[in-house]
Amino acid sequence: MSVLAIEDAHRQFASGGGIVTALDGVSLALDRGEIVGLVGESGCGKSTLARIAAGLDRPDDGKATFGSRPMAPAGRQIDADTRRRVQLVFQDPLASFNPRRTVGRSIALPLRLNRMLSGGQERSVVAELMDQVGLDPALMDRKPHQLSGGQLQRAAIARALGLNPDVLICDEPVASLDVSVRAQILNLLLALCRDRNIGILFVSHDLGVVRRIADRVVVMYLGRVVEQGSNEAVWSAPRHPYTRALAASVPTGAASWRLDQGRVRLAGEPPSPFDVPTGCRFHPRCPIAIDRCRQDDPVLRPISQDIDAACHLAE
Amino acid sequence: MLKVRDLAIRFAGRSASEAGTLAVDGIDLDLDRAQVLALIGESGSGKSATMLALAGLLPKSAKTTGSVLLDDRSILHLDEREKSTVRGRRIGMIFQDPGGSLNPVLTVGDQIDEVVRTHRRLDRRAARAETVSLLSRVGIGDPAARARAYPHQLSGGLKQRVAIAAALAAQPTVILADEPTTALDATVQAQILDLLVNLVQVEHVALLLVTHDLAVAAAVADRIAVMYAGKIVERRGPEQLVTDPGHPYSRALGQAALPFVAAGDGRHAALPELPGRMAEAGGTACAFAPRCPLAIDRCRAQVPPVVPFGDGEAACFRAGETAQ
Amino acid sequence: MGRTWTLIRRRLLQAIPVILIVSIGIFGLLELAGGDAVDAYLAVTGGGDPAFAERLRQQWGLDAGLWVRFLAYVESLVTLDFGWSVVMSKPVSVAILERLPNTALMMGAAIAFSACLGTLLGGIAALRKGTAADAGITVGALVLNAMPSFWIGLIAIVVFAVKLAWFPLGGIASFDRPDLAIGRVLDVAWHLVLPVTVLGLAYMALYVRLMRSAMIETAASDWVRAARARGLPRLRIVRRHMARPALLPVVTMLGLQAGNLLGGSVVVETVFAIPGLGSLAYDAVSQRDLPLIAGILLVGTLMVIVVNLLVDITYARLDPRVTDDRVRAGGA
Amino acid sequence: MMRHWSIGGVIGAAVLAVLVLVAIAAPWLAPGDPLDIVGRPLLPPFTDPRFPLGTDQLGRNVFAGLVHGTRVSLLVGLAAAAAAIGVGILVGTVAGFLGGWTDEGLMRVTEAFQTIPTFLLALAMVSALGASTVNVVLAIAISSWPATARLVRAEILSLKSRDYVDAARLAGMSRLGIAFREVLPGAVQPVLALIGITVGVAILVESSLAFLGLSDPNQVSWGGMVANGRAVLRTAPYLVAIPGAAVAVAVLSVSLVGDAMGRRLLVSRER
Repeated sequence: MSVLAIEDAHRQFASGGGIVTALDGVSLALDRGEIVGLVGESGCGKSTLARIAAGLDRPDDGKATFGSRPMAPAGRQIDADTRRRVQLVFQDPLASFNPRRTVGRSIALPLRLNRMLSGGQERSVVAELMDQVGLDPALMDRKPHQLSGGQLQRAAIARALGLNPDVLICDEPVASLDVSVRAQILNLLLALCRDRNIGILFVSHDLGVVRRIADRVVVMYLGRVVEQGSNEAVWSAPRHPYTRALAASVPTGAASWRLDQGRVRLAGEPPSPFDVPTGCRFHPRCPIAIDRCRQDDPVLRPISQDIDAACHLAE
Repeated sequence: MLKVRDLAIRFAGRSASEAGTLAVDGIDLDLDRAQVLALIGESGSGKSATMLALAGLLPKSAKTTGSVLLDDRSILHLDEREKSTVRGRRIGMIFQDPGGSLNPVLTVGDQIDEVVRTHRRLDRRAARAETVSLLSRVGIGDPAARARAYPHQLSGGLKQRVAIAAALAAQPTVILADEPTTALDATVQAQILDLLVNLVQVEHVALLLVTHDLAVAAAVADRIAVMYAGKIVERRGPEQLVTDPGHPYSRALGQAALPFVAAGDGRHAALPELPGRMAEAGGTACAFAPRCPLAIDRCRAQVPPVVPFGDGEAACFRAGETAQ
Repeated sequence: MGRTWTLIRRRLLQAIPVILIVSIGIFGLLELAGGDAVDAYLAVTGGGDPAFAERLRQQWGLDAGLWVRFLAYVESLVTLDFGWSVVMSKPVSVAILERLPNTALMMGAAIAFSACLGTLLGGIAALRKGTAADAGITVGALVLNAMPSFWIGLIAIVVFAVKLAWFPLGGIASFDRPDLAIGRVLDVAWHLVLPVTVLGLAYMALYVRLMRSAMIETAASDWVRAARARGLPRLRIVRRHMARPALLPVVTMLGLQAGNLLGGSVVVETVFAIPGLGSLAYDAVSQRDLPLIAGILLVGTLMVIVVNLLVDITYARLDPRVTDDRVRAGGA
Repeated sequence: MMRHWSIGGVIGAAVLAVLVLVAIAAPWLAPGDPLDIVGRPLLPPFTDPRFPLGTDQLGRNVFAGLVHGTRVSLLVGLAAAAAAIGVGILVGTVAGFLGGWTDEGLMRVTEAFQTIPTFLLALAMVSALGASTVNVVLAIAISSWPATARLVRAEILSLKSRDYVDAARLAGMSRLGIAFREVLPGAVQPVLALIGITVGVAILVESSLAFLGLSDPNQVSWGGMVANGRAVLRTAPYLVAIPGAAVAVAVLSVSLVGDAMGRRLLVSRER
């Protein structure tokens, strides 16, 4: 039984006179102590799914549950206990801090709002949290713009940790950081998962990072999950042609990637989520599409013990 | 063909009394026809300043010394009029943000037309015909119709193709590309890299690729120069740089770049880290020493000279050694 | 062309609630002011006893409830019957129509003058940012913006009409009008030089500042850097890549300023004795001719709506992004 | 702190301070009613030390009029701007936070007020309700609130979708807390940059109304003095020039200060 579960979530947005289908029946489960990588190209709906998982948005249709309770019952505010247990780390750490507040006060804010501080201990608790994420407590009184991106991302993690969450949603947490800082933040997340048994939903377009840290992988394309399974299985033998193309598009060190004649290159780009193709939504770009793909919308089905894929031809 | 010698760039300080910051600290680069040279480094390494200097796009307040020769002609200290005969005409440039480099209120065809007409004295119709053929050369389907589109009507990948077409419009011999695929999705990045490689192989342009991504560089470059704190610390062929890096910074970058392989050492195992932050350029010691696992007293006392290493060279006293 | 028609239709539909709100406001104002058509009528005809007034009210339906009167008011608006102007001794609609062309002419000329000169100066200031020219233009714009237009007008009259006698003291045309049509046009133009300049100067400052900041922004844009990297001539970069996109906020401002320009014409027309809508409004106000005031307010609103429609069409031509029904989805 | 004040801002602030002092000290600087006839008519400036700026065609002291006019101009300007900005912030906040039909309705009303020629509206209001100072303030305020309302609404809409607002939600902050602690302080900040313009326009509109004879007849005002001097424009242009210049100086100082505030705001936002 997963601690965080999203079932058959649908979500649409009105945008510039059209309707964007961000999620079109997506399910996702996350356990404590595991890292689930959520990958896909821009516009595939992964950020919307992350926001729903964090309780910042709710699906138009379908449900999100945390433990045994619905996360965001229709028309009601999310309850404080669930709210505390699911936290989010944003892509741009600078944007996630109120520019008018010191970093220390931002870290203390969730604690004060949840009455987890008793009088006078704010600074010591904040200092301890900062210390836990490898941040010098002396930076407590700085304003966000005075810290580097890596330092701020540590502060953001400290802020989330203060509430002692069960689950951490990370929306591209290292995308805005330099490569050498990236590993530091990833190691911090890995340690949280390992030592505190926190479940992490790791949303990223960087397949290299996901492949290195995730236990399971969920691949999205245009508002649907097209493939999911154990990290190793998905990347070593992808079953969906989109996943195959995705894996092949990652530049792999030397090995003369450009001379690799056998790799799958996708033509074109993901179609606009304003008008989703009929049948399999991947068929216009699919190198192996057959007639059936143009009419029948494939459902996500188990292909092997540790892989599900939504493709008529997967086996 | 493009020859850079001892190029240094200093940005002016906020006031006259401030010394300003040294961005590039004496670098050499060589680039030939039909060759891809990748310049890699993190933000603050000076790679972008180098590129802007080559394109003549540095702000006036930036001071440059050294020499940049394009076909044996110096292009570093030209006036605006002379610059415009080099920019576009001899050197084409591609930027990171494909949307940003196109004017939102003009059709993409108009924006390529004007480059063609400026440099090649074609009339309006001939220019448009050339534009359409350029668009088709960069792999845009239905180029005549796309030429009438505005940038906002195109996807990120198409916009980058248009920007490449605009850079090629005046038939330059050198293309400078500044993180051309960083803003793009994985599958589109692969397409654009294919296109760039194809241009080099088929049309024999020289490509200088600036990127932070070692994997991208290794995938397309013939030679890779690694920049750190304003200096080139290693210069190698891609295979050797990845498999047998000479400079400890290159090694760290290679590990941080996370080649697309599974974590071999077990579930949730820690990744190799590079502690600390980049030092300022222009010191009297090895700038990497404070972060270097191999650093010895000598590294902290003097700037290591460039020594031959493998199929290239490295600026390190302990090149090729690994930490235990 | 289909896009333009869609735009016009959409804008006209949006104008309906605006006109409705304005009419309600005017009705409320008239109610607050007290005194109705009967009072006005009696004031002109020279009194009458209260019983007579009461009878008239019944006859004209003015004793009915608020709602009935409001509906009657709306009905009269729809039929463009704004009532009788006591001051002009003619129907309000006729009085307004007579004066409209002069004001429209003056406003059009002032808009063109202020926008053209303003964008030009603002553009120069942006290109010469930080120099003496920039400081001069910026400070000049601030000073011009601070001077009340009636004052500029009066001083212009003293200097250019009285002392130098280059231009007439006021009016829209000479008493002895030239015979030839071209002569008459020139005569009107000669009369309009000072008022148009004065009216335009008051609003020019806005365009200077707007154009300056917009162009400083476009000058720093990535596409200008890319255009330089493509080796385009400087003049071309300035015109097509800096100035043209920078015009967008200026065009928006033109629409926002249309109403203010009409307000400014009250003062300028009064100073230069031009028989236009503004001076009509002044006469109406100083003699409390409420139906006339209400009519002018409504016609003024319609004028602003028309100007805004023209501005929207221009904007859509300058910026291809607006009329596209579909906007590309960002990274969802 | 002074580092970010430009020369213009300092000059503007100094002039504004002088004007405020003059307005406060008017009864001592020029005792008595400035509308009283006190000397020979049409005395040019700098000829009689008792009337440093001369007298008008009725023999009223121009200096006294100028000094007392400062009170009306500043008072009306500040009061009208304060009212306009207050209403604007209120409407913008309500529209921005509540959204939906409330937003739609309020925005239509705002649009109506931006479409109707506001000076004509002010004229109509003063004419219909009577030319008292309060009505003048009301008329100016009612015609200049939409700019603030739109700005505040736009800021709120943009701030509402910021990551740090989401972070506050994740921290467990209530809707009201988010509105008042996270969004509103940032949304009201840019209004500071509008204050200068709003006050300046209010002073200009007041002087125009007064010039057209639509101000309290028992109070001296700069616009009214210009209107008065217009009759003798050819013979005594100083009666027009002096009070008109006073309006220009007041508006200029206010807009310089406003500009400086706006620029400081920009600096603090960029950091």
